[in-house]
Amino acid sequence: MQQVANMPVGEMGAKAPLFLAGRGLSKSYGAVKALSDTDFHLATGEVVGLIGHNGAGKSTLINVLAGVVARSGGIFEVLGRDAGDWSANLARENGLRCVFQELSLCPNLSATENTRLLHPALKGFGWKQRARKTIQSALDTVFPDSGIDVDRPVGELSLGERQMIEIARGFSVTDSPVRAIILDEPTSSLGAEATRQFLEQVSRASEDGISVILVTHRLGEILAVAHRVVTMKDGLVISDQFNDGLSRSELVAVMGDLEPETRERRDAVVRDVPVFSHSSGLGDHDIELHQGEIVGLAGLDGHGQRERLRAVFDAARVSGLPVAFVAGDRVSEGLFPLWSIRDNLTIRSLSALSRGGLVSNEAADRLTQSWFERLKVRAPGIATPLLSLSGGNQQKVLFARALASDARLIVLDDPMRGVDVGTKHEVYALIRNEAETGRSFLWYSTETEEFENCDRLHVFREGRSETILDGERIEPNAILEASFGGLYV
Amino acid sequence: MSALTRLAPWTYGFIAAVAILIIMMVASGVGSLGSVLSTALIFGAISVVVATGQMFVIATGPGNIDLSVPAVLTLSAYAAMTAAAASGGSALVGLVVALGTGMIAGTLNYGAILALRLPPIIATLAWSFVFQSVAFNFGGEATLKPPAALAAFTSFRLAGVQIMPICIMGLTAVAALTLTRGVWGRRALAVGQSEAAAHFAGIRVKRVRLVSYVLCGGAAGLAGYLLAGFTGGAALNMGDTYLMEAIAIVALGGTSIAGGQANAVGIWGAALFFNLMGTMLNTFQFQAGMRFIIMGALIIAIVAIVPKPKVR
Amino acid sequence: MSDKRFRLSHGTLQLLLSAGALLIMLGAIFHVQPNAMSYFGFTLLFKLSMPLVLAALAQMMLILLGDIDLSNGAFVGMVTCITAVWLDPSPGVAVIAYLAAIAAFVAMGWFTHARELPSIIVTLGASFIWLGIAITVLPSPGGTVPGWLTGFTGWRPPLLPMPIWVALIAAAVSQWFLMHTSFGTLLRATGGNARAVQKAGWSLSRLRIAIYAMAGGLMVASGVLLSGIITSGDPNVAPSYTLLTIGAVIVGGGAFVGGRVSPIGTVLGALTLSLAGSFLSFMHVPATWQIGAQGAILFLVLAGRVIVDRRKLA
Amino acid sequence: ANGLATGDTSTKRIAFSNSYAGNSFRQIMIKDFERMAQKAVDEGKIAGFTTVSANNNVTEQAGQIQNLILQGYDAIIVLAGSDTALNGAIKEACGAGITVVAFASGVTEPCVHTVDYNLDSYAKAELDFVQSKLGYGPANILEIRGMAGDGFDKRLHEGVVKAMAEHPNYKSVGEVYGQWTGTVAQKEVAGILPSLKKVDAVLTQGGDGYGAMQAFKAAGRDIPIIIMGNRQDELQAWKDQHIATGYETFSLGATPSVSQVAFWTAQQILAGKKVPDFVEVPLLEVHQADLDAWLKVVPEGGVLDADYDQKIVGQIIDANIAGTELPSVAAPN
Ligand SMILES: Nc1ncnc2c1ncn2[C@@H]1O[C@H](COP(=O)(O)OP(=O)(O)OP(=O)(O)O)[C@@H](O)[C@H]1O
Ligand SMILES: Nc1ncnc2c1ncn2[C@@H]1O[C@H](COP(=O)(O)OP(=O)(O)OP(=O)(O)O)[C@@H](O)[C@H]1O
Ligand SMILES: [Mg+2]
Ligand SMILES: [Mg+2]
Repeated sequence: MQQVANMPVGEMGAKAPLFLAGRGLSKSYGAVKALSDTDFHLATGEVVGLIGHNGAGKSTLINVLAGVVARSGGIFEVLGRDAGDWSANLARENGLRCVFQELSLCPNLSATENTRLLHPALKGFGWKQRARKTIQSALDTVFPDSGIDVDRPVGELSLGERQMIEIARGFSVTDSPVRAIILDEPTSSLGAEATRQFLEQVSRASEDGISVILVTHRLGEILAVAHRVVTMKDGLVISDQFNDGLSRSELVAVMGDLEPETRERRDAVVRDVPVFSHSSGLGDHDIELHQGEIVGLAGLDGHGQRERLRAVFDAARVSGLPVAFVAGDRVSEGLFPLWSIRDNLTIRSLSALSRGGLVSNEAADRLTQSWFERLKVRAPGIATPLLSLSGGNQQKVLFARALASDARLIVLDDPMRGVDVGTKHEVYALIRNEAETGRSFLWYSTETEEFENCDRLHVFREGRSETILDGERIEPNAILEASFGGLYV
Repeated sequence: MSALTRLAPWTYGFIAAVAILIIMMVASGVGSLGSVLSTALIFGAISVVVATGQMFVIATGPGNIDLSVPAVLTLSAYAAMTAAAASGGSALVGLVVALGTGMIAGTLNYGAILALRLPPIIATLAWSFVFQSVAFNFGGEATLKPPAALAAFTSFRLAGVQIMPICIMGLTAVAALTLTRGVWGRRALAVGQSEAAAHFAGIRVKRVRLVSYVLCGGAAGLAGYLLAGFTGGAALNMGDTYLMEAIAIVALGGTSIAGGQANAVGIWGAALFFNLMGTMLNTFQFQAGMRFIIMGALIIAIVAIVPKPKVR
Repeated sequence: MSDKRFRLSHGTLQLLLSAGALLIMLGAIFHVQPNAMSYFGFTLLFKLSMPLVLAALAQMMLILLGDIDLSNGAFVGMVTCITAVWLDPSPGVAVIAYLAAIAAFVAMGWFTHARELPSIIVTLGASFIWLGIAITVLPSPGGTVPGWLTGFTGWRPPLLPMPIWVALIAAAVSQWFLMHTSFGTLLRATGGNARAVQKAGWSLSRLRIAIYAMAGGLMVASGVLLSGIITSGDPNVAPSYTLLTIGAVIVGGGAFVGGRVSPIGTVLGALTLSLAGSFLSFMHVPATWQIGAQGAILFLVLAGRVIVDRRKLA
Repeated sequence: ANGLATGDTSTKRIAFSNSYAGNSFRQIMIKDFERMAQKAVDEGKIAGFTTVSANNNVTEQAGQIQNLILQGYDAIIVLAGSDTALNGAIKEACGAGITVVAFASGVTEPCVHTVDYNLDSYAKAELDFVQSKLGYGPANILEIRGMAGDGFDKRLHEGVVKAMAEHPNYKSVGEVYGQWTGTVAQKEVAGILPSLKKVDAVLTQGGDGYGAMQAFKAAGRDIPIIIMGNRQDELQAWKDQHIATGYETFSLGATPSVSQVAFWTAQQILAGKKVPDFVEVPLLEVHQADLDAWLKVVPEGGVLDADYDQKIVGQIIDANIAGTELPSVAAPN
């Protein structure tokens, strides 16, 4: 049933030489086999889309290919030669670049200085000017008009801007050419326009003979640029298909999920007295949340949605309304790295689980177990350390933390980042169900399709909620027009 | 994996302490064991009180540390002895004043951290200068004698067993329960792992941190009070040895210096180890320089073999 | 673009703050004692800040990594002992001892990294080791230092007093090295996100060894200068350096998060704190309040940060 | 030269550079100085004075001395935090024509006048007393020292070594470092006691006798001869023990008012008196017979003290010049 590509073939169908080939690659973390006996190859100029469930082993495979994680077994060849003890340094010398899932910039350095990390050639007299030129021209190529100040510490930039810098840096060239680039969920915090620019860059690079591995849960991106789609599951490559007219549902099916039918719009929410209402003081629209309502914050990336979201959260907390937050930037704002799934999940509900200031272990276990099962978290058990889960599964636990709490209002900060398609649809359904029970949601997202789940939408422009879209008016074109302002209103 | 690597981090202090006890036993006979241990217990108990307070602060995250502990300890002891004397020798009044002074000091510490946005190491250092000065002006010219009841309590033995360390063990049990099961304890450990994540998990970060500094101050106050009782009064430099030692004890006791993970029981093992190590170095009559070198090497060796929490 | 101008003024503001605190104290001193405003006066006021400046830069290198050095004072004390015992009679032995000391410091840093230990506790342990070595080398204060060294520390260079030259050169060189060379950038990157540096293919161990070696070298220089000034060695001469140097880095706008330090700020911080200690002798603060007043000065100097931070938020 | 010099010092100012103010002994020392200096100002003998304390930080003290130079003081009395580390600063002071008197410290810079106890005789007096009680017979001696690496500690310890050499039957069974602090001494002694079979006498450096006695008591051991310092708690413990068991010992120590000796010495130098480089100050000794009298005048928790006025200091200096016996501090009656 699957079409397996044994021979590497470039876009034009001609035989292209292999850039890299691995056979029997494996990697174990203790008892967990994150990668078991997997073959993988990449031809020059080829764009491979790598997809699979959260925890399928994509990042692990990539880390092994990039030389960042030492493989536990398998053979590894680059340009036909045995790579032996492959390392990050060797990878760099062979022209292999990597953009990792967790951002790999130094927050205290500027984009210019961060560029120096990747390029040993940038040293000696005048290195800074050369570095600035290198990154600036890369940025101008990949993301024209991004307006990013390359001399500002990247820690002061938004997540999306940082991701742009990291992508541009991956494509930047000094003395040695880029031969291949691996991108692990590079678009997870990019807005629509930047994503489009990025995909164009991937195609351009491929035409220049650069090989690309693109890992993403946004299947549309894969369909748009990949020559070949490799699907992983449980540490194994389960399918390897040429992208000659593949469809979204075919990919979903390979992963073992069903594409849900287009769902019906929910019954209109009764809007009497809002559960919570927040005014920015800027004279723009107040954000009102009614019982059972899902309100979205849309707009171009970086136009004040996140700030407003946080302001609402802080204000709701101060007002005493039970409120919970699901962080998209889970590493720095969501998870407690030393703790198990259970401790991470129950931290928001300690008061409810305790008597006389002491937490009941049984109650905590029960609560965790029920959500663990409801969200189908892939882990050996609730005592597993959260960090040993794959990114998407960590995100599910953060969802569970909010849903298991007593919160009447749940604030979602681009929460689907890194979550696989199957899970996403489960979570959408869950959110709608919870809304039916009377909970309200405030939802900021970088993925426009997600707003279809909303009852009402605030579209932001330049830090203000400029437009409100309701019910049927929530559709991509309307959102886009409102985002650019004027045209529609 | 060998059995050794599976031991919990906090057990290493105890193992080291027992090892020293055995060495001491070989060196000076089984008969000496009782008195070696009882000395270590009583002085260890004071270190435990100080270190437990410091642990609460360290647990709330990287950079959190209270350098004012020695000054708070001294100041509280002075305040307590003065108040006890003024109230006609009431040990209880002394206790309340000692705890109160310590907790106020803790509040001031966190207040400066928050209001001036200072790193705790600097804020508490600056306060410690001020507290020291206040203690000087409290009557630095004399050692203030403890009330009789306090002196009696600190050296009281029931059937040969010292009561004060037993009481401190009770406090350790409470601290351990607070960390593992207490709502505040869980929240403090959450704050220690990530302030931002804690904030978004609905935790009142500032309050949690405030409480940890207040607890640390209170613990220093209690230690000053007990030490004054046991050593015959409040003296200006009584707290000096309790700063670096307490930090080392916290770390050796299995608490992560980076925060987010703490162990109250392990502090006992580390405190006993520290006191026994001093005894051992004295007993073997090493040159003064050698004593320091061995002490430093032992501290490093033990933190090095203690397994760390998995995550960086 | 307005952003960019603002960022610059923020960094500068931090520095101006440290410099301002320094100037205010100096102003007060000159008001009380006008004759301090002279070549001779400056020399006396700042002479002892020379070793502190170098020790503070050493501390800064470790804070840059996100580490902290609680053994700074003990190490400098040990260097004064080595100097007082060997530098005069047998300079070769002294140089070997200095190199061994740096090697030991580097070994400590490497060990901390290899075993992923908290530096605060390893350096605390190491401070006892340095002190023990110092006492073994020189059991009580004394020894002699070569004439050229005392001559150097007492030298009266043209234009500016010696301590000012030392501060200027130390600030300029360290600022240039750390903030403007490509290697310095790599070191700052290590402090900011070590994982990223490693993923880019650099050897973390080598970078850390380089940082520790530089810190060790700075502390040796500090100890040698100090023994030249005090004309002897003393194991307990500088325990206060440990906290003073940390203070200097923070007063100078540094932070403990790793990668965020300012060399110029650190030098200014060291000058400020070393002046604060003696400032009080001019102010005739009652003896029992002198220590408390130092705490108050520390608060006042740092309170300016709040204003700067406010502006940053605004 | 005999008697007090009477040169005019009414325009002179004298500063006190103190290395550390963090214990009661030093606090009293500062107050003693300031009281005496204030009196001298009131009587028109000097024009002014100041005290600066470093926080146990030698480089800070060196800096403060340099500032005192800048401020134009005519004399500086120094309680040095280090025997050598202030040499640079002190030399500069001397070079600026300032009279420097170092006291209770072994400053090695030759330009200073030193006012200090004779630590050899300190140690000798301790062992002489032990001998008066135990005879020459074998005895186990425990020595409580001060701080490792400190000059005072080293000099006193050398005195002990010399004195011990004259008592071949005495055996040193242990050394602990008590940091001149009761609580530390108690802890360290308590730590070493279990390994010691028998202790006949404990030599101390002052401030540590009480802690030592507490340690022996807590361990339930017989209390040996513990040479006491001159803190009130040491004397009181001695007295209590005397009442309970007839225990007898002896107290030896520095008085905080040594700052006054240094002050007047400096004033006398300014006034033109020829003062020897080393002025030995008598140690304050308390014998069993005077114990009660002394205890009556010492405040609870305080330190034995006695004012040194200008006249006595003159006599001390003269006795030093003449090499005669120093005028001793009489017990109160
Ligand atoms: N450092 C680690 N320690 C233990 N287990 C790990 C570690 N890193 C990954 N794993 C495990 O390896 C498996 C594969 O993880 P990986 O991160 O490769 O998944 P992924 O396909 O990238 O998922 P996602 O789409 O969620 O990022 C998971 O089961 C994960 O729990
Ligand atoms: N938007 C944010 N992004 C990242 N971290 C934050 C954010 N808001 C708060 N924090 C973190 O949480 C810490 C404390 O803030 P928080 O408002 O939670 O305190 P609090 O104890 O709730 O105060 P209060 O009781 O006054 O509300 C901050 O120091 C910061 O580290
Ligand atoms: Mg992944
Ligand atoms: Mg808040």
